[in-house]
Amino acid sequence: MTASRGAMAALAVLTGFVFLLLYGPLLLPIVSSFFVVKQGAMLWDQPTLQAYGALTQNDGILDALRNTAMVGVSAVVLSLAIGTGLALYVNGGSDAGRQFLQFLVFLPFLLPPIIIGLSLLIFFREIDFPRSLVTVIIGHTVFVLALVYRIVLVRLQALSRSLVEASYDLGASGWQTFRLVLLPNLTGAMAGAAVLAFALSFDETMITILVTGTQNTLPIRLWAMMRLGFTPDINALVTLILAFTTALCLVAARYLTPRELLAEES
Amino acid sequence: AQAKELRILAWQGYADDDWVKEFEQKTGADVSVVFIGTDDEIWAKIKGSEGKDFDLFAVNTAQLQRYIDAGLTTAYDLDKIPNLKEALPRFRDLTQVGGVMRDGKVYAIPLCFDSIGLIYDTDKVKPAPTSMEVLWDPKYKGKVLAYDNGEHNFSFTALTLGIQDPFHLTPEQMDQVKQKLIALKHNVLSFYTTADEALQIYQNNDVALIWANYGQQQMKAMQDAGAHVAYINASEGALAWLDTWAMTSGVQDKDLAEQWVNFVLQKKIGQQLSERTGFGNTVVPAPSAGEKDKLVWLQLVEDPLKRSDLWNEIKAAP
Amino acid sequence: MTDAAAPIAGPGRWRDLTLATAAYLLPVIFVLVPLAAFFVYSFFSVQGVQLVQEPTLLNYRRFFADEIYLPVFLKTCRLCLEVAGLTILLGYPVAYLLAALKGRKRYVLLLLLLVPLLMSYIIKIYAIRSILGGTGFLNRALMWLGLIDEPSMLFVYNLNAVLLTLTVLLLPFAILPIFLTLERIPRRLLEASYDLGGSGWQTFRLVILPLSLPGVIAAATFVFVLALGDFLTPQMVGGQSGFTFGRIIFSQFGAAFNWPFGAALSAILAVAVMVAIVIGARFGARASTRGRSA
Amino acid sequence: MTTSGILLELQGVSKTYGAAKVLEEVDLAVRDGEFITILGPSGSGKTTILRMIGGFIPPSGGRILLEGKDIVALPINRRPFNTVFQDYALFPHMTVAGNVGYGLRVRGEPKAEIGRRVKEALTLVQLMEFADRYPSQLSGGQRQRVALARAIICQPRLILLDEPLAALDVALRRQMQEFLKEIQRQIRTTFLFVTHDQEEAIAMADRICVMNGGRILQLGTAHDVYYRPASEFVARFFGENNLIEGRLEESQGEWRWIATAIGRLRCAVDGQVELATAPLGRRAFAAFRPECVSAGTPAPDSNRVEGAVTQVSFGGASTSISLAVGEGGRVPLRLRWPSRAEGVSIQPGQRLSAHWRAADCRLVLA
Amino acid sequence: MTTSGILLELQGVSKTYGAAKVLEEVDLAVRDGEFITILGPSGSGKTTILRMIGGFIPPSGGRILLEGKDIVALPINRRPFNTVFQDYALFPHMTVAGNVGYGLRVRGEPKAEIGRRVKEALTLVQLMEFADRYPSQLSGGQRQRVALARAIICQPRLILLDEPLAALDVALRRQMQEFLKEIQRQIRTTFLFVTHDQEEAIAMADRICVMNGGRILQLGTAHDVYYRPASEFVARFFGENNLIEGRLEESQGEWRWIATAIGRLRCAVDGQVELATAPLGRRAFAAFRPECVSAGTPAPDSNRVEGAVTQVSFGGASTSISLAVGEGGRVPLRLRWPSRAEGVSIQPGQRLSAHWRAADCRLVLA
Ligand SMILES: Nc1ncnc2c1ncn2[C@@H]1O[C@H](COP(=O)(O)OP(=O)(O)OP(=O)(O)O)[C@@H](O)[C@H]1O
Ligand SMILES: Nc1ncnc2c1ncn2[C@@H]1O[C@H](COP(=O)(O)OP(=O)(O)OP(=O)(O)O)[C@@H](O)[C@H]1O
Ligand SMILES: [Mg+2]
Ligand SMILES: [Mg+2]
Repeated sequence: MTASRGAMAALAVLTGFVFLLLYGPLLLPIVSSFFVVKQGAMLWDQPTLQAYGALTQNDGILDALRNTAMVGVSAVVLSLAIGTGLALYVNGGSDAGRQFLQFLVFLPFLLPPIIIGLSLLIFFREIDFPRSLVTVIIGHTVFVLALVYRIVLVRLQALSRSLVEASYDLGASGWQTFRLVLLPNLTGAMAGAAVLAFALSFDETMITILVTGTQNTLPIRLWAMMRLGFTPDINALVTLILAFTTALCLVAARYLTPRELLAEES
Repeated sequence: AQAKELRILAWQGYADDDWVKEFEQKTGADVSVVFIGTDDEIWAKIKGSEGKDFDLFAVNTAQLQRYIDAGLTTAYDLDKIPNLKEALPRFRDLTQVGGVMRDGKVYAIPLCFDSIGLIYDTDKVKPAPTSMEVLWDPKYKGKVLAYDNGEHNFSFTALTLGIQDPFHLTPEQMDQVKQKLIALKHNVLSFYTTADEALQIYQNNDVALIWANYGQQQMKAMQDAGAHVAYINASEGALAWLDTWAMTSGVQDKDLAEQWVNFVLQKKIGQQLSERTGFGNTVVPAPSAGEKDKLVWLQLVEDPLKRSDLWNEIKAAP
Repeated sequence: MTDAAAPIAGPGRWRDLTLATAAYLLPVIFVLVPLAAFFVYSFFSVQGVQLVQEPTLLNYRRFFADEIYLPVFLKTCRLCLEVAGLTILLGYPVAYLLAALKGRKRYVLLLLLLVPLLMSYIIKIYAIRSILGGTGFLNRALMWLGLIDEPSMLFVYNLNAVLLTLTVLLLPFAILPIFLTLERIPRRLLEASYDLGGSGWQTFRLVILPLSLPGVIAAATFVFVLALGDFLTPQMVGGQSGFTFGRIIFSQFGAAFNWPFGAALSAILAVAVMVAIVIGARFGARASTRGRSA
Repeated sequence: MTTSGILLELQGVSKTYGAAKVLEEVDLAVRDGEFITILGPSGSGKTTILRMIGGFIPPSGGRILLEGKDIVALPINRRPFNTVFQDYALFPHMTVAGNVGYGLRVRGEPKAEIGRRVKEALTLVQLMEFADRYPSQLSGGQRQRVALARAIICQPRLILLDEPLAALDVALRRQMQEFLKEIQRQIRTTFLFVTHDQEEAIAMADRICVMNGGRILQLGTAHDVYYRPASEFVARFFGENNLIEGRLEESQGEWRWIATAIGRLRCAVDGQVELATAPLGRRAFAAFRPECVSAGTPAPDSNRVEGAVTQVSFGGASTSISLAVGEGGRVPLRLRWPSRAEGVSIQPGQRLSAHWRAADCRLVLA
Repeated sequence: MTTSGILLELQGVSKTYGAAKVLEEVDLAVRDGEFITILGPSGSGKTTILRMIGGFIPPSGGRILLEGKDIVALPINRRPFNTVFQDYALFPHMTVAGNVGYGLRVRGEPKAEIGRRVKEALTLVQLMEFADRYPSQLSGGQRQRVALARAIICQPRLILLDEPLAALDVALRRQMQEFLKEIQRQIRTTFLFVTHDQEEAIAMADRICVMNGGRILQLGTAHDVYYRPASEFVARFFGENNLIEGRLEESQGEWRWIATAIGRLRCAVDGQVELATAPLGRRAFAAFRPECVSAGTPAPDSNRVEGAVTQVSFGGASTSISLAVGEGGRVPLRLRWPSRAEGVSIQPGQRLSAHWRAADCRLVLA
């Protein structure tokens, strides 16, 4: 991609605006987490870490957070594995079967979550599969699969077919070709898909409520809290989550950048 | 032997951590609570699992009937709930509480409630109103906030019109109410959907009266934000919701479930519940509703869809 | 199977079969079976809380006959399309800038754009609502700038607010897929375009845009579908206009207790959206498959 | 090696894209250890043949036999072939060394062994110092050499090369040619080598395969193809040639006389049965190479013409001279003489008496 | 056209990647309407020069002047140049016609005009029937021709061609060469043409530019570069050559004698000042082309050696003969004679007396 300096400046301004859009809403809870809030107003002269203290005591929320993270990570790992596999398979042809498969993958994504939640719940009930975090993970995987699948597929289609041919030609097995040739070229897309998928799982309420056993996840708790209002420690929680994920992402960026890309610039 | 397990599906505030811990210590049971956000989810979850995923769930009296109809509940053995005898008079005799019994059996134990009253600005509305009729007062034209919900609006308007059973309207009554609502519409500034929204509109506009779908809690929030407001339950009767504990048909340890219900009917817990949520509880008197206030417990209405359609027509009316 | 596809599927007929089985296994078990079972409901009806298990097309007929469903459906689709359009309008330039950046910078920036997703979205809606509100930050800022004299209610409790909020919430879902395709466009093609005298804009319109179409379509699909499935935002910031098809469906499973009708509505939704997606995917794939071996 | 000595055989192999048949039924037998170059105009199907043998595209018809066994269904990675792709197909995310070592790596060779052999291969293609570069940092010719090194390092039974030296300068190309021939001798690899460079084809090939329009027109040694072209196309395509059309007029043993616009020309049939049995009166060409035409004292049995020099152009080692002969100078002839530093002593406009020996003049049927 | 007649000038242009300097300070002046071919080994910087002129990569130093104005900062799309990329860079989502017409389209030419000229261009590159294909459906040579057609259709001031004919067969290449020369004549476009094919370079170029290691070693007419190589590298690189090393021993007017391992050789300095003033005793080469060496009766003033034939190899129009001369046959000579159908009448092992005229033997300083 290239752009003239003027265009770059315009783009930068726009990007700045988008950053504002995305980060603006985050500021409020972050800032409020450090101050006493009384009568709906923030008391600027009363900075405090009370909220953080309260958070450490809130076992229910911390439990929910742990569950959420576990579900999210599992769902991301599963959907990456399955989604990539499916993308590879579907990319191998264009027959009706593959079209149908594609349709199946997309269905849970586009149906209202309550439908997915209910049908899975009924399904699990019928086959007598106990509801637990496992069923939640399955539900989330089914839900975010389409996203991972589609992102990986788009990237796959952009990859030159001749690379795969060259790999086979040199005697590589299908798996070796995947691991050594395709995967390195897919990592960017997969990492991106993983973040999006995790985000979806992280916020997913309806399916979760329906297929969970006796465990809560964070969105369930927040969803339920809406009735009575959020406690200040929630602000502390989201602030911490944000700080943590930002740090994680910056570290990830170090490893995500393809080496050939860096080499090219030197 | 394996630890006993109790699975609860509840609203926020109905099974706080400290109560759960105390109960667990007392009984040695393992309690897990899943929190819920809407009535619809409760139904989907309980119906979808045919009652198998939980032992106890919180449900309001209007919703309860369908669970009983669908055979998703189990009747209580009142002997196992001695604390019920200590409940407020209004809730002591369950035959007097609409809808918790069926065929002589008790299917739900009331837990907490709140009225749907009227918030008024003490500076602007004088003297203090007593009836919902004030919403139609031309004096307050453009200063009224109403709630955007067909079902409840029909019910409270019916009450205001003096109709005995606001939940089962005849077609004629329905039409009568509809006309009255159209009149109301011309008096309101806006319909709101959340308490927060009402507060925001209140802060930014000249608002005198708010039909308080969110009850006392809503008023408290407004007072916290510095508003000069007060709350009444109308003399013709105030709609009120009443949440109860119901036992699922799939209850695994009935004894334990009844122990929990009995446990939360303690005075101490009732007190805490009211303090923390602002709702009225069924064991200790709370400011939510005076003993004398006439509360009309919400019931399943004759045809929710019909009301919703009519409500749309009202909003579209000139 | 096309010729070009053969080598990837490659090794042997038996492997093909195993592969196919593996590919279909999970989706069939965890998607097809539960959903198919569920959609059987759509041909039933209810009386009270009892399911009447007699096949009927009544539910489908009702969708078209009753005058509220189709308009709400169309209105919702339009809203979601607008959201998709808006996110792409905003997301594309950002993705473009990222792709134009060099080395590590672009990935750092990209991830920073994705991070806000990990802030619970309920909390975000709350925050957005207070920003957009009558005395919210936006209004205050606009007033301070002297752009408006009194708080504007243009941004809250109406469709604008829904549009804006959904856009903010879903933007990252648009940026990423677009970025991923932009990143892959060989630089050499842009050079060729400039070399032939193409201006920046022409190069964008004739080369970059067509080649990034698969990403744009993926982005549009994601945003559209996610907006469609989101019933909370319209309710919380939409005011009187927040009644969307998602909520109609949702309500069938609660108050109305009409699972069969809910199932039918969902089926209609699924088919409609799927058709849109397939058309979109075709459209996008054309551009990309051509590029494959060139 | 099979007893027949045939490593690979194509039987009636064809390829169709949609309505377009880009390869007619093609038969080709490649002997074990043989070096075959494929020559043909752009779009004649050279790459297509190679890609079908490699397994990248399935043939639309026919059989491909490896040592007698049909391999049409054999997956690419189980064929003991390696390919140098026309567009290189280097892995962009791997360094030069990574690319070259890939084949060994997937075979599970030990790291040290891979390192050693990669080094060896890179030295041979003169890219040792580029081992850690990525393909995007290389020049065109360097990329091509990486592709070459990557394919040969595996020492396959058969190696398919699609214009593998096209991006190299003459000097380097010659070195690579020698190096490929060396490999062929050492490990008896069989080569199928597509090239546009005729000298290269001649220098390297045991047999040359000339293609056109999806057909194999001739398969034979370089000398055969050069001097005994099987058809007018081959005669024109392979090397420069003068083809003078006429009618077969007289036959005498190994000799034929053709009546042409520039006179009766005496041609050799050189033992080719098809030519020897061609009936008098048939349309045919007298074909003779520009380098065979000289001025000065003619040998006996020579064909002789006179004409005007129209162009003299320096071409490095040789200088080309165009001559207009026949009535009104309508028939162009081309001559090619070794260049001299002071230039060839001939000027455009000058009249020239040119002659060529009948032994250098071949009969080619029209 | 400027009064100086110089269209483009490179002044001290250099390029550095990281630590690697791939182009030393280069000076080059291209006259308006001139055809320059650039020749050099793989990796010598040919593509780099072209890409800097085209504006695709910024020079690390120096100035690039178009009619005297520095264009280093001028954006690509405002330079009146067009490029044929070494790797084609066709737009994959456009048909052949779409690709070719792109330049006209972005200029806003009317549709009909575009159609007409695309048709014309496609006819010239013989791809008319492929107009509606996508690049992925073409053979390598066909793609290259599309790239060519795409660049020339705009009739730019200067056209940069990076091995534009490398993927074409000889016959087609010759046609394209003629067609490019025709364009040059008709619209006086200036050409910068990278090629590996020396004959091509010679046939097309007004001047040839020989590069090595990021430097321009010689810039001159084909004849000059061939017969008056400025350095040993050029002498070896450009065309086949015999270089015999020795020491300058005697000087007499235009003639020099070099003492070498195969005897005293007489060489011409041919008016080159640098050579003429070289002091006696200096190391130098006697350079003579294989095609200048003959057997039989020597002309007067010829250099003469005797040796054993080691190899005779048929190379199409000519046959190469390797001769081992000097003490112990340690010095190899190459001869190149026109081929004959019955083969050259010489066998390996045979002794041969070879000679070449002193006028054909150049002095090249070591
Ligand atoms: N991005 C880059 N980073 C580092 N080195 C580079 C880069 N691009 C080219 N080079 C090096 O610059 C040198 C000159 O490259 P260039 O492409 O100009 O060669 P060339 O003369 O065109 O060769 P060829 O005939 O092989 O195409 C080569 O050694 C190459 O490896
Ligand atoms: N995918 C395709 N669809 C349609 N036609 C194709 C396709 N691939 C190749 N062709 C056509 O098949 C013919 C043969 O192509 P092939 O690549 O074998 O030619 P080639 O002999 O290798 O030519 P070149 O020397 O130009 O590389 C060409 O006319 C080409 O246009
Ligand atoms: Mg080819
Ligand atoms: Mg190059």
